[in-house]
Amino acid sequence: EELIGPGLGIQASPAMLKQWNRDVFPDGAGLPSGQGSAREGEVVYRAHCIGCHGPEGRGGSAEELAGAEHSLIDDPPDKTIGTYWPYATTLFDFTRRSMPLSNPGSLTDDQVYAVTAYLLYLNRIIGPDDEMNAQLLPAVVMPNQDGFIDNYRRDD
Amino acid sequence: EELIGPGLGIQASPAMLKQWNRDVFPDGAGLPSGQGSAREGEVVYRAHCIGCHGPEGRGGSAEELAGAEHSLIDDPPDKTIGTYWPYATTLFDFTRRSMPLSNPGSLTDDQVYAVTAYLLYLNRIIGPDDEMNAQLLPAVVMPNQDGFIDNYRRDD
Amino acid sequence: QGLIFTAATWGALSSQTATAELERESWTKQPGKPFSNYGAPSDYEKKVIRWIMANDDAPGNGVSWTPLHELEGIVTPSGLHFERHHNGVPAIDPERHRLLIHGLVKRPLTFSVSDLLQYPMQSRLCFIECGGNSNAGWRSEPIQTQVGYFHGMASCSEWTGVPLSVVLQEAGIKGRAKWIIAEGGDASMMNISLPLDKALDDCLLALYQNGERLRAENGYPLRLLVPGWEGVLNVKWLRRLHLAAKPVMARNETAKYTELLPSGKARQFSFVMEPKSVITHPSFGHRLDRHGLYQISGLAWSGRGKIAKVEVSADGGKSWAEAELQEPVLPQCFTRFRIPWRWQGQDVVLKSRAFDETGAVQPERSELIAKRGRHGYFHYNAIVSWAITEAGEISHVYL
Amino acid sequence: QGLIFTAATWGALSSQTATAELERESWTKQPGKPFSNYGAPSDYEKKVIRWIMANDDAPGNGVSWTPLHELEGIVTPSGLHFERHHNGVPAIDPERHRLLIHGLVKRPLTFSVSDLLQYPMQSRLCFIECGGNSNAGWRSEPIQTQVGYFHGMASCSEWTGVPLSVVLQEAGIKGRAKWIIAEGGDASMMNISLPLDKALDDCLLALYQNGERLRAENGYPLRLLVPGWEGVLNVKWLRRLHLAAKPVMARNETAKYTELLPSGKARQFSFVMEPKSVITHPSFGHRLDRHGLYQISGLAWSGRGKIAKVEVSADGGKSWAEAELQEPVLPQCFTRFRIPWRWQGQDVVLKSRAFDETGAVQPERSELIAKRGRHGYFHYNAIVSWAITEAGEISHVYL
Ligand code: HEC
Ligand code: HEC
Ligand SMILES: [Ca+2]
Ligand SMILES: [Ca+2]
Ligand SMILES: [Ca+2]
Ligand SMILES: [Ca+2]
Ligand SMILES: [Ca+2]
Ligand SMILES: [Ca+2]
Ligand SMILES: [Co+2]
Ligand SMILES: [Co+2]
Repeated sequence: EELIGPGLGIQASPAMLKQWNRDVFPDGAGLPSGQGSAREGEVVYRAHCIGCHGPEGRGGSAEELAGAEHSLIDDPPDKTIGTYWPYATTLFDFTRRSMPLSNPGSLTDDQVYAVTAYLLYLNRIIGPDDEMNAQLLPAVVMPNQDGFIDNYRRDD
Repeated sequence: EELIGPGLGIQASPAMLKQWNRDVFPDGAGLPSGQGSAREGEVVYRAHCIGCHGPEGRGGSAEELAGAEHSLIDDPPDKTIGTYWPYATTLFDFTRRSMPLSNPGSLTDDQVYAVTAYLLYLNRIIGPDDEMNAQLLPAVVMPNQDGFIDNYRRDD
Repeated sequence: QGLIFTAATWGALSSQTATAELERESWTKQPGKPFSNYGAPSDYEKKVIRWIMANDDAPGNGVSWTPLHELEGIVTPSGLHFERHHNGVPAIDPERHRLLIHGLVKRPLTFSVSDLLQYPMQSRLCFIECGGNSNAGWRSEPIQTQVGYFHGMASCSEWTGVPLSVVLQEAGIKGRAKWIIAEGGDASMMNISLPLDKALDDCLLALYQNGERLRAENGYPLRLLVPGWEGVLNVKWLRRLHLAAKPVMARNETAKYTELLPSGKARQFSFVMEPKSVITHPSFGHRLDRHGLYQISGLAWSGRGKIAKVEVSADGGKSWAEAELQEPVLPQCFTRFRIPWRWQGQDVVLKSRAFDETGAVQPERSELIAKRGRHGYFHYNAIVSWAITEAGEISHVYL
Repeated sequence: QGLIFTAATWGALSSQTATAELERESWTKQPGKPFSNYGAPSDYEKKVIRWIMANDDAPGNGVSWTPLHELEGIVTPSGLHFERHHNGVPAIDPERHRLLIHGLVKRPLTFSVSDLLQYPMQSRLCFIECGGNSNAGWRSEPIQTQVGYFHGMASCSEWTGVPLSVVLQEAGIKGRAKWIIAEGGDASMMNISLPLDKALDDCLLALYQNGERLRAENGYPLRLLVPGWEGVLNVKWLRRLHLAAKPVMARNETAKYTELLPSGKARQFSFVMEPKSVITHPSFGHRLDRHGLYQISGLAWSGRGKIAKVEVSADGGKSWAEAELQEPVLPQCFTRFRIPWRWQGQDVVLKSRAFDETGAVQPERSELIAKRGRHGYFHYNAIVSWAITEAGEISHVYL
């Protein structure tokens, strides 16, 4: 097959691929080694998150992270991690890449596992002593795991 | 005939028309009353024009206004008021609306007649004592009066 | 009254100067400003801005709207293109920026910006609309604000870039690949999953916007253009394309940009921006101060293709007339519609509805709500109604 | 070499951080800049400017060029639209500005800008080209400068305004009227004569440029748009339209914007901008630093209508291939053409030639000179040739 472009791409080194790829999939692909517990996560949360997201994930200037008082079929519905998010891996993926918003990329992977565990705990999905790592996180079953309809190329 | 627009135009007063219309046509339409001689024009020129156009219309930073050394069929040709401009009225029209560039609109009509006469004199079209006014200016026959081919909607 | 005042002014001027030289306005009596290397709008148009709504604790998190109510035609000046940033506008050094293509490819490759500038390019006029645009329409009371601050998370530019298919061919797509996870190089490093077939169909690695290189707030030096699909997919500051068998299930394709239905289930991967139209003139914030002829003017667009027809109603939807569409009508592009209208001072409700070439029609608000409920938040595309009182005042109404 | 350096950098980075967290570029580690009410180009694109050539004694007299060599697509960002001012850019208060229509009309009328904004409008993408554009082509030695500083007194925008025919109808044209003398409201108060039939055909009173109100340097608050005709007719800061039986024979339609022929006679009222094209990539100032595939890209336009075809030659005109025209192809509008080209390091001469829908063809320079001589100064539209050496250096040549 002849190239339709000039072929200027440079082969990426395995080291670069490892450094650059931070995508974490529902099956756990992309999760790094490391671990952290919800109790450890509370420390991380108080140090790095509480200023924007408020105590226990509520009442801050930024998004609510826990504490839904209504279900998804109430009016108004209450969309939080606990009621709405389908995969726990998303929490790790997003927190590691984007949070804390004031200093993104500043947490270690252990800290990200820990604060992820803490947010799952706040949303009553795991217990206060539970820990998260590359094996346990993808095994978490989120309450709204089946809550989504794939709409791609459907017509409604 | 029904208007295709909302009809918001305001009738212009005769006074406004008189003030706003400064177009001067080859037949003299649009020329104001007033007059000025080439000698008077030299005074105007030295006071208001020489800084940019140079002594006797040459050697300044702005366009040459006289002193062609070549004809239009020489290589290079020499396009000046004397060799190229088809109508003397254009000189009045342009000078009154646009010159002196640093202070446009600052000359009286008499001064514009005078400096027009002076430029015609510098281009050897009238004599040093000749005067210009609304009757005399359109009667000036410029050397290149017949030098133009109307190209509108012709195909070359 | 303004008009009578005008005539009076000229009358006064004329008597003052009847015998003097021709009167000139001040700006004709002295040389104007010199040339500029790069221009800016007139000082008299300083009110024409994108209005900013950001988080006080995170000033780079929020949106700014295109003031559609101040604009005409279809092109959005780049300086007024809407912004949606998750964590501000990065100042990326183009010489240090790289695009990485990896995952289910035969050859993981990196490209510098100067490499990509040597690739074959295409241009197209195309809108980008945030999936959350017009979401004030879900509120139970009609929002009273100018069109731009209601529907202005949509803008239209001429984008030029390299077809994504060209660099994907170079990397060599493996058979199992079905999705591409795109990642931005800002402080949010936002990622999102795009179906591979769309990527191969018409997506561009955009390098130019309205003729010049991208603006920083629109992704300089490189953004993904995903024609007609929700804005969040048009990843700015693009640094990585990860070919995968499945979507990554990123925060912005699960927690956000999904539409909760009354059933409690949510529509996910709702990509296409459905047909929409809005009358921009006259609209909220304008006032009709005379009876007579007006030109109704507005914008229509559809992520599915070309706008086929726009109808306008001046009686709240009882009867409709077809508006003229400004040529050229292009797919996934703003389309300006216009129709003459005579106002004799009566109470009226103006509406517009868009039809696209696939047969999709902009719904009435009641139809949209019947289908999607009141809590979808994204993808609001219902017909907009402007009520005009006898006094010429215009408000947004639900009908 | 840049590329080898790049790979080395990533190698180095990777060994440094093999066991640490994921490395991030500096701009991903801190919030970016906040939103802006009106954007500007990236700080890394400060070299993309209109280059100014003005008179030292009269800084508002001169031109500034659109940097066509830096742009892609067909839209010129308004901040880079070429400028030709006779006496600077006036700062006109739009509330005080008036348009007067008078002369051979039944009702002399004045219009305020806010009046005109209530009139029916149309939009069109349209180039404006100065009659003096590309005049360096008349020089006996080929000028060595970037495309924009040679052909960049041409720019293309979406213009929106009121058809001139609408306000002329309101004033009522008298039978003897054949010309309109248009006058600008700057310190030069430039006037020029326009045939009435063109005015009624497709001219606009332009109020908007690329979506927003006109830029000051492009005539704010009102300019005449005369599609496809030489730039000087597109009077900026338009204040007066004088209907007359004959042209006024203004300085800019006699002393200037007329083309002296070898006979000593001059073409006058040479309005239409004839077909032109130029390859913008690659062109003077670029350097080919590799062999292989390139995309030749350029612009073509014609004041007569649509571009029908652009041909490109890579052998100095011996053979020609048809380039692809970027859709949409619009009348009196920039048209982007592109064609793939493989360079194996040989000496070549690239050329492009435009054909328009009326059958007009861009001439070779020798043909243009045979017809018009060397001293026409205006309306230079000959084929442009770029010679490329084995070292990849590009120069402008006459062939
Ligand atoms: C300076 C303010 C700030 C800090 C500190 C901060 N966040 Fe956030 N966070 C935000 C904002 C603003 C958003 C919304 C982001 C967006 O719109 O993309 C957000 C979004 C989130 C979300 C997604 C919520 C949703 O429903 O989509 C999560 C999860 C989150 N933050 C976790 C954290 C964690 C964990 C920390 C600390 C390690 C943290 N944040 C620190 C401001 C902050
Ligand atoms: C501050 C500089 C300056 C001054 C003072 C000035 N001019 Fe000029 N003049 C120019 C410039 C620059 C041009 C070219 C204008 C243009 O490009 O539109 C010009 C053009 C002209 C032309 C047209 C020349 C041509 O061949 O098209 C005439 C005639 C003229 N000036 C006459 C005058 C007269 C008469 C005065 C004094 C009453 C005057 N100028 C004062 C700078 C000046
Ligand atoms: Ca809640
Ligand atoms: Ca670690
Ligand atoms: Ca000379
Ligand atoms: Ca007088
Ligand atoms: Ca979606
Ligand atoms: Ca001409
Ligand atoms: Co959606
Ligand atoms: Co001409």
